[in-house]
Amino acid sequence: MSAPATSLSVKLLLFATYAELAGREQVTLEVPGPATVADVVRFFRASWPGADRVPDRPMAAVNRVHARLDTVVSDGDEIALLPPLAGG
Amino acid sequence: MSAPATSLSVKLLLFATYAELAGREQVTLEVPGPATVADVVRFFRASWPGADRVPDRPMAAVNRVHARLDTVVSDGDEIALLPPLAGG
Amino acid sequence: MRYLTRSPIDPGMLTVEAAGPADGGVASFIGLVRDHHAGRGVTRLEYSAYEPMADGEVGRIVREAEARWPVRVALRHRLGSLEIGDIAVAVVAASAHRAPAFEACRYVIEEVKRRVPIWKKEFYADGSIGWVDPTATARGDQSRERPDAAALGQVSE
Amino acid sequence: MRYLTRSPIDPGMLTVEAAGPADGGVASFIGLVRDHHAGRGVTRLEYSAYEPMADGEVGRIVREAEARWPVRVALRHRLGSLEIGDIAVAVVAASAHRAPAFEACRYVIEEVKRRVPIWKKEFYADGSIGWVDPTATARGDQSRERPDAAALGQVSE
Repeated sequence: MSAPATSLSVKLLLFATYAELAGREQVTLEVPGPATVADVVRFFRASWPGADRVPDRPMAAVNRVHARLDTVVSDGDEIALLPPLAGG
Repeated sequence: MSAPATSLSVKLLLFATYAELAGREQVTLEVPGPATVADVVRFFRASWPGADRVPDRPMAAVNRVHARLDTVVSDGDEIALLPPLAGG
Repeated sequence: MRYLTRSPIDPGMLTVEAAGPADGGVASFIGLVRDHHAGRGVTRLEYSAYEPMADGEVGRIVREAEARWPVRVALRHRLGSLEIGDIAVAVVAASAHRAPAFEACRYVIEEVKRRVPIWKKEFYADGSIGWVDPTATARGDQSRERPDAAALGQVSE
Repeated sequence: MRYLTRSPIDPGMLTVEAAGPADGGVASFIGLVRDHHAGRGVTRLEYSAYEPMADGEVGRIVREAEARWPVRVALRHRLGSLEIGDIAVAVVAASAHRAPAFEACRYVIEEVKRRVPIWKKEFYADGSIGWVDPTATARGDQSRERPDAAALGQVSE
């Protein structure tokens, strides 16, 4: 049942200070599968100039729901890295 | 320092259901001194027709501040008997 | 009288009264006239008070809250005839932060219910009329036991 | 979006939205833009959000509160540019009685602060600009620790 080690396409969203640190709000990444959210973060930080200014263990969401860094991602997922929340 | 056993004039106020039970909202009483709030209540209940329908240990106030029934009253005091509170 | 009114209560005005530019959190409580009480339909009600004492007692409660928490409190209690949905009481507590605002707001409404000499006459859907006695119902309709006179007397000493 | 707005928030309208004729207690929280934060003067601020997730997360919180207490909850969170004294967020919880109204209102605002992806950029009196990080200050300015990603992730599982 485990996925083959093919490439996954995921959309990575960055907000607030993370968007400013990385110089972008959105990137599409092709990551080797299977991959967790932590793998996607690691791949992003190593692949884009300035991306390593984003923390290596940020708060994250997958498909608009809070997710742990060990959550396994699927092709087409929307992954968001969330700086410290300041609503309310 | 104890007061002589002279008569005290006090104003007794009745509210809400107590006023309806006693058929009046205000009476002036001449009670033998020294007297506590409880003495005033006892005197009132024994002196006025229908007044014994007011409870013998009601919540009370002296001069617009909550007071225990053993509070000693002074000539000219305004004593109020307070039915169960229902504000808010 | 500062805290009692026979006119409709405007909670927005109380928020303006309580909150300043340094305040980030405003907790409020509004008591509304319900269409039921203890299982009976209610059509309207009348609040009466020992007015000078009620106003003074509310003032003492407000000052207690403002001494205990870094808040400013605004409050109005309605008297007279009220319809279903009317605001009977509004308490607003403003602070720099939300925790003291919530705590002070809750304290004030609990103490108002416990200590302020106000009475409520309910007019029921069946045509009958009754004075509300929060100490007489066992329906969980009230969150406090009746305070005894001694306990309240000690408050004033 | 149901819970996020770029227009001024009217708490009175939220009270109407939440409360019906059977409700006797309405507890509210209003978050206002303060003129200071962590000792610095603030002149205005901007709220931004991961909008679809923020709206969904607020909805989950509201449903949690309405499942846990006999309440109806109304809420708005403002986005965009706000001035000092503007309402940033308003939560209204209406119930037959006051205790669940208070508890639900407090729960909702605490969870909103903990879980909803909204960010705040402050513009300071000295001309500088900063993103607010409630996890970075030790001034007692926030009542909650930063939730770690694992704890929040579990919420969604």
